[in-house]
Amino acid sequence: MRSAIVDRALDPAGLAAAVSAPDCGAVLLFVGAVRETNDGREVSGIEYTAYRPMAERELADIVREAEARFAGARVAAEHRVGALAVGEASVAIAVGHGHRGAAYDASRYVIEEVKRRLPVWKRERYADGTREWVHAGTGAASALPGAR
Amino acid sequence: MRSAIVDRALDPAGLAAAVSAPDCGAVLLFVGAVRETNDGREVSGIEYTAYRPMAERELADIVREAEARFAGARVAAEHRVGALAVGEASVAIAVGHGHRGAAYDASRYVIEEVKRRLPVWKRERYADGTREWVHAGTGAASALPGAR
Amino acid sequence: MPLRVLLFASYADALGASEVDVTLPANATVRDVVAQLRARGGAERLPPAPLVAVNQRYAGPDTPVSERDEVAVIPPVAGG
Amino acid sequence: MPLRVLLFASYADALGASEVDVTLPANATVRDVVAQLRARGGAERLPPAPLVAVNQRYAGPDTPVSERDEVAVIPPVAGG
Repeated sequence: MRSAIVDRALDPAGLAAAVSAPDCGAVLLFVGAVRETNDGREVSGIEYTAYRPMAERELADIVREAEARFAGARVAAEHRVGALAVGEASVAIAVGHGHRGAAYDASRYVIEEVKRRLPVWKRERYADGTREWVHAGTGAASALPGAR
Repeated sequence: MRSAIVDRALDPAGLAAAVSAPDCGAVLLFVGAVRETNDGREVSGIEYTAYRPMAERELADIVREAEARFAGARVAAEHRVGALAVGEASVAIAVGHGHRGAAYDASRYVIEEVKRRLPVWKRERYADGTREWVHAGTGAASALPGAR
Repeated sequence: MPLRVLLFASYADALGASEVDVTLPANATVRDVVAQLRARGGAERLPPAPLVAVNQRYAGPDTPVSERDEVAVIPPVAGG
Repeated sequence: MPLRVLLFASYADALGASEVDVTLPANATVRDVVAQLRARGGAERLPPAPLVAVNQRYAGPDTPVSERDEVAVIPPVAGG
């Protein structure tokens, strides 16, 4: 397993190489990138911030959970923080597995858990010069991950 | 859309680039590669053959179907034929979409349809010098794709 | 009528050729092509109802075939 | 007892600081931390029960906190 919160450009190909192996029939690489529009507004960039030590531990936990749930999976994930331009990658998740079904399931597990509980926030900058924190859900406490 | 049956090394990064765009929040890349063992036997390589004109049309159909089923998806897929060594990529599928759910579903659709109906066959070479055609299923006609 | 039938992979091995010529009755169908093939040496290694493509599309047993059609018998596929 | 509470993103904007110091009773819990925060200016922009992490793990309202703990109030996350 490999995971990191980084403040440089992500290296999806390096992550994919890290999970490849001779017993590995399937490699799945997910890359999430900054979109040019959100809710109809033209986005010029996104600033990601994190509660970094917790985010690093949480991402490592998520990757370890995926490897435990999907036996044989090799998982590597990185999330970027800082100022990103449109088209730049914010998150990359690579999964290697002998069988494609487990590769898809493990990859999906990681991205859904990242969205649910990684303490990372983003502030969008718009073409009109304004900027705003983006809340994935409604912001209601009920939508948040429960205490463990 | 982009699809091809090729007899050279695949270019997964090129496929991923082909489906990326500023309105594209998620890019998913699936790469299938030759495994070193199958059913407990040590594999030294695989020779892929195809009914090539039909395989080219069928892969193009699958890619177009994925783009139609998952509106907004951009899909690119390549399947390699010829003699492949362990670890070499036999199939690569890239999907770009504004939303990750559709990207995963479209990618899965393409690989499952490739496995179900692409007229491609593989003969494994084993460490002991023998070689054998590999049938994904039982070889029973009932397991094959129905006429359309 | 005469028809050339394409064979691949394990089916080509079974019949010892990647193409075989068969002779069909008028108004023949895919079923007739399979029956002709099954009368040949080695055909016992084919399933009773192998998959067939006509003009590069999967075709059911009642699909008509003419001598202008490209007909292929398709072993269980194993791509990916 | 005194406790420094970490704030992030929109919550830091709401309270005008990325860290605030609160004073808690003995045997305090996460619930007490939230109550102290909600008494401050700008806290009307926090939800009634914001998510809290104690020592970098999500923690329920009954989780005990001591002055040696690292306590953070976590806005709705938006990673990925």
